[in-house]
Amino acid sequence: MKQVSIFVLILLGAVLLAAGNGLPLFGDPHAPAAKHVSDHYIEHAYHDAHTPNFVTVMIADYRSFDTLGETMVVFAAGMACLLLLRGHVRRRGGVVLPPIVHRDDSIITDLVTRAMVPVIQIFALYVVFHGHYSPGGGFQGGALLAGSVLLVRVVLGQDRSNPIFPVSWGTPFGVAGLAIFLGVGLVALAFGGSGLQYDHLPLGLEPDMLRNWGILIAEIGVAFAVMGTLVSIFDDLSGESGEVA
Amino acid sequence: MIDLFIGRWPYVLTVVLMLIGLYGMLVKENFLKKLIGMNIFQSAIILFFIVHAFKWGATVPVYDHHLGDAVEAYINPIPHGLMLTAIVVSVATTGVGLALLVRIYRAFGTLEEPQVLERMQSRNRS
Amino acid sequence: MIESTLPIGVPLLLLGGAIVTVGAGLVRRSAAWPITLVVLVLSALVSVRQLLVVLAEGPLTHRLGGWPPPIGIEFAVDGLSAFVTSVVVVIALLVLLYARDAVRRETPEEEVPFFALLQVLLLGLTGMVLTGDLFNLYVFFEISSLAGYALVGLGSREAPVSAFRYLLLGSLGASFYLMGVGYLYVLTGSLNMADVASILPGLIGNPTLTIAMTMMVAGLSLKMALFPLHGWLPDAYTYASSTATAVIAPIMTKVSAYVLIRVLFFVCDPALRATIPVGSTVAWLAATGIVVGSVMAIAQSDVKRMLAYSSVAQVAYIGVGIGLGTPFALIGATLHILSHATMKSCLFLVTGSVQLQTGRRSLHSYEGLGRVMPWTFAGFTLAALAMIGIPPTAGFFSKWYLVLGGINAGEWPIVLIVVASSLLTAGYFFRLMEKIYANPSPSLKANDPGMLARISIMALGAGVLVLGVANFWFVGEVLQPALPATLRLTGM
Amino acid sequence: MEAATESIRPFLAIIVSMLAIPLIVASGEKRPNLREAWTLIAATIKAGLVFSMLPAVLAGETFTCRLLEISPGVALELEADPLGMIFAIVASTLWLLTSFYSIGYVRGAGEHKQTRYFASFALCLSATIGISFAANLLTFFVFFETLTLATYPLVLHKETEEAKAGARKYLCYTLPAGLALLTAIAITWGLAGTMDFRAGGILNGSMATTGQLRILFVLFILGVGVKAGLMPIHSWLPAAMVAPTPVSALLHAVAVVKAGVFGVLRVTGFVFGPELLGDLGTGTALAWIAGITLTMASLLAMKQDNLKRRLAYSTVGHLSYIVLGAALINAWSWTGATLHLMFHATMKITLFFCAGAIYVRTHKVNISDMVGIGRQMPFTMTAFAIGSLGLAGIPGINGFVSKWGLASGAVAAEQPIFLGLLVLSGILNAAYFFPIVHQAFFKQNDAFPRLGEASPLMVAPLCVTAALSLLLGVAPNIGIHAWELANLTARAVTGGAI
Repeated sequence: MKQVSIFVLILLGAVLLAAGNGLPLFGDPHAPAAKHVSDHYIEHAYHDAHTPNFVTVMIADYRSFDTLGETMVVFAAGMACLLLLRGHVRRRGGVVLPPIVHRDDSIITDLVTRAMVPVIQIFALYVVFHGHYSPGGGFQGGALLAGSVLLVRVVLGQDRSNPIFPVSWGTPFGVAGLAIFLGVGLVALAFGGSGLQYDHLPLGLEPDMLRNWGILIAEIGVAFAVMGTLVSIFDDLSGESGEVA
Repeated sequence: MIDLFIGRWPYVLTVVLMLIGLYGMLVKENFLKKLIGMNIFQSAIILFFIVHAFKWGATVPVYDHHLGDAVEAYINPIPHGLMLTAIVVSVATTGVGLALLVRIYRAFGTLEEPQVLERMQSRNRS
Repeated sequence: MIESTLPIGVPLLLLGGAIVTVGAGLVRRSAAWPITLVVLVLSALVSVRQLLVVLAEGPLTHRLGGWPPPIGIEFAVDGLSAFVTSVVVVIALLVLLYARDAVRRETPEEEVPFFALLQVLLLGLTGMVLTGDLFNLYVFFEISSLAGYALVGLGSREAPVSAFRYLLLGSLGASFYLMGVGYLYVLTGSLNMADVASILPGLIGNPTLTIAMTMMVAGLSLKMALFPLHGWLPDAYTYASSTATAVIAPIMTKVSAYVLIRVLFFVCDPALRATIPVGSTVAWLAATGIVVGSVMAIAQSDVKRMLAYSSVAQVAYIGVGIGLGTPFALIGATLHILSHATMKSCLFLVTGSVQLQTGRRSLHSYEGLGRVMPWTFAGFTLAALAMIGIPPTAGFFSKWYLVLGGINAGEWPIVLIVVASSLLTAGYFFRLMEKIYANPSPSLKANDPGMLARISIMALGAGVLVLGVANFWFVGEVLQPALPATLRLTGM
Repeated sequence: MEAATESIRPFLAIIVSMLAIPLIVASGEKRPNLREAWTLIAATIKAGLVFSMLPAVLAGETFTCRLLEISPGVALELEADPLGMIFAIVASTLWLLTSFYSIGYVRGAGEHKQTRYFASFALCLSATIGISFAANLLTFFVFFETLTLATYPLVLHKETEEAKAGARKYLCYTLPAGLALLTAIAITWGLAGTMDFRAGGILNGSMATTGQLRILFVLFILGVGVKAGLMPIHSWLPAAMVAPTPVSALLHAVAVVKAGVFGVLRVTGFVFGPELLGDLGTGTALAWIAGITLTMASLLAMKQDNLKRRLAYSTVGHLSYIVLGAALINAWSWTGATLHLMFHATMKITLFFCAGAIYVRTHKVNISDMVGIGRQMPFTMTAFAIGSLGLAGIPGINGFVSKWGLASGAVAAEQPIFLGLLVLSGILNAAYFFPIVHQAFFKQNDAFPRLGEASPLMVAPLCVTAALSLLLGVAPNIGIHAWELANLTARAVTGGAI
């Protein structure tokens, strides 16, 4: 079996390397990928959405449906973990594991965590809101927010992290985030545009500023959804949510 | 062939990374290692896209008033945007994979494939 | 305005439905099923309306964000995608009728995430069908896959193992597809299907293009469980809960088959296809798969596993049609998407009902069930006859077109396999049928399932027959206009 | 003369027994009288519909009914032409008689699952009429396969191990045959571009090489020949005799096997045509197979002690008479073949009815146990005698008429060897039937239980069929104008006249 696998791998490697011969050279500014659509994004993104970060414009406006899908993927993963794990221990009475999270009450980790969490969270908000101007955006910011919560979960334990972000909040946050994103799209649709066409939002601004705002709302939605879902996945995986319906 | 290694060496590296990932998925017997292999494989594909965003002499795809709309001045933003999505997908898949592993571990007490299969069969027989 | 939102109507409904289901589920668990039902009924209405509009007025498009392709993502609906969407949604709706009682009994605590994920699954599948963008398709591909892994994982004790394998192979398949999209993007600079299709002819002869197509086909074949990449399917279907199997088995592999058709026949043009030997490879592998799947099905003693292997064989029929690529063969493939979806969901609903009622699943233990569950097994019988390919059921006509297509293409061995495989199918179904009807089992206590489940089983069983008799209306009115002009029958 | 009228009547004739199925099922085991009433009503309407088309068909008209299209350019299309009418008349008339007989039989024998029995029976008849009126190969195939399936539960009816084995064997023979037929149809469509039956054939020698056409012919004969009981693919038929006797009587003497030979007639006369068959030499080959089958079957029949099995082998032999006529394909042989399709049915069904009556009354199945039975069941055994005399070809009974046609056909085809085989087979028929009659009437057996005749519901139909055999033997053109119908189709197919 092993030999067969290695043979297959070598074969695949050879095929992939052979495929390389038809590809453009590394860094070629005139490669097809760098022309065509890419040109359009570079030339128009700033003027279309009043947002310097082309990648942000692309993911949250030009190809925002991908991002809605991506948020849905995260949400689906959250639902999947919930389906597979929550309530499983209680009902089936399988092998009950020791908690995955081991805590030693070290004063150093305790203090460092307390110091770091606000910083992380502020940085996370910065990442969300500054996504227009620098690398960043909803997913990254949401992941950072989730990270700050998880840090508290891991270091300070369930009891002390619950007041900050209760286990039962994960799913509602996910739902809310998705609803915000989808809501923007539907509002645009309702006001005569296509789905997710932000320049039809009823805010009374110029189209490029409307898109700017639309992108921001979408990013906030993504941040909510990602934060809620990632925390809930962690809770499901660590078994912490087992007692909460 | 020479051209491939000189002009497209980053591509060759992604292929190597991809094969490493596949090796993990196919050959390793521990489910968790297989999952890690899958992650490596997906990372390789992400890098494959990113490699093709690069342009010699260009900078990050954030509008700069000094550069204006000059196309050659910015690298291609599309692969970055696409891969942001792909990363999320990869994370989500890993999450579900881990959830399944937790259930497998609870049911069979191990993550080694041969042992899991053996225990599956012995339970079916009894 | 209503017309122009039709293409995104179904995915948006399902997306919203999933959110509402979870949201309402936080308050009241039992709300999940009714909400799902409403969403699916609406989706079915929208999809059928969309099909009618497309047939009457030609393709519809919806530009998300208002951006024209290839700048933005476009949802482009032609006859074929409208048709497959309707199949997916309507079959799912019928299975949902069955699902209420089944889910409450099999997985009582996971009702909310179950129904939410069901909608997510359908969102992914319909999105894959409707989108006109190669990368967007990947996103939906993964949405449906994730939901699929979770639904498969929720079954018997062995289910997580099979689901995990499915996850590994499914991700591999998706990654291969993504890799193929990557190559295409690097070569063309575009992700929009129509745009890529217009650029590709200029690239004929580029070896990378062949490999890009091969990667995409390999990835989709994995997802479609086309031999020899079918390894994940039997376990996954066998161990999953009955509702999950009944949803996933009939439609998930079909959507991958649809994407394969889309990529091979809409993105590639004939001249390009001629330079890539993908078609004949797929046809031959699929023909082998028919034999292997059928023989394996005969060897099984568990009914669900038998049906799972039969799925491998049946999907391979679609593969044969796609691989042959002649007008008749494509009709056969697309018609088989519908007919197999109908009959397989019926069969899995019956096995699910039996398992719920009596806990039985081995071939041997089906003895005498025909007497105590007459309606259920009437549906089962119809579906089984269609699987064998007895006229005038739907299964017969899809095979008939495949045979005609094979004769047109001059691929005699494939014709022989398609024809002779009916015997193998008859072998395992009549063996079961004999047990069901001819072996009395006096101690048996079971009866037909509840009204909703019975309706769905009977509707699917009757559907098999109606589809067969009216197959040509379908072919002429729906499938023919949906295919590219070069792949239509002449004179239609 | 080839006037075609659009009419829904052929379709109604098919659908009427299908519509009866839900009514039969709904009546169920609890109201057997109502259930049987539905069967009788459907049978009467069906026979009425078929007969209502007879005068016009005799006048040279045909009734066509084009339903919905089921494949590009191919519709589910029905056409009541003379050949179809012959088969339809046989099937619908005998269904009516068999329905009465069935009621007596299943109640007398106390069979279980009578609802399933009557429902399957009705479906079989729908399919049979569909086969006879099919206007193209695909329609023919649809009904042909439906018949295969509808018969399966009837063979399985007793649900014993023997019945299961018989049913399995039945499927093992008929399903592959169906697939061969399907392939042949698809190829024909590829070659000729049509699937319509046309008197004189739709294929010609320029469409493919001789070898290919020969293979195609073999596929066709494999497809329909299984049901027609051609050797060596006949052995399902004796095995299927485990079914209740009315099933054997109607299906394995009339509907299923006749569907097979009817298929042979359609293939030779309406797909290949006399000329092409002559050019290919396949007609003679088929004639030889038929000749061998009819001789062998008669010899095998002698060895059987089980009455129904002996009748089954006799059926195999007589089916080959018809195939022989279809293979020789001249005006005389065609007339003889189509007449034999009809006349053999009346005679053989009489014999099966008798076998069933004996079984229900005495529970005896073996010939050796039937010594002296004629004294107890005089009507039954007289009818049996008439039937067996007819099958042996004694003048005055209808079997003679059709055999005369076949013999003249062999002469006209200048193949006297087949004339010899026909005579030989007639002698063998006599050899295996007469002992039964002889021991029934002329041997004393005081030990035989004194039970008397079976119920009138059973005796009346068998007397009617025996009387029909006599009547048609004296005046073959009476009533349904059998002779005329046979002539009509022979003229159309072969272009010659008698």
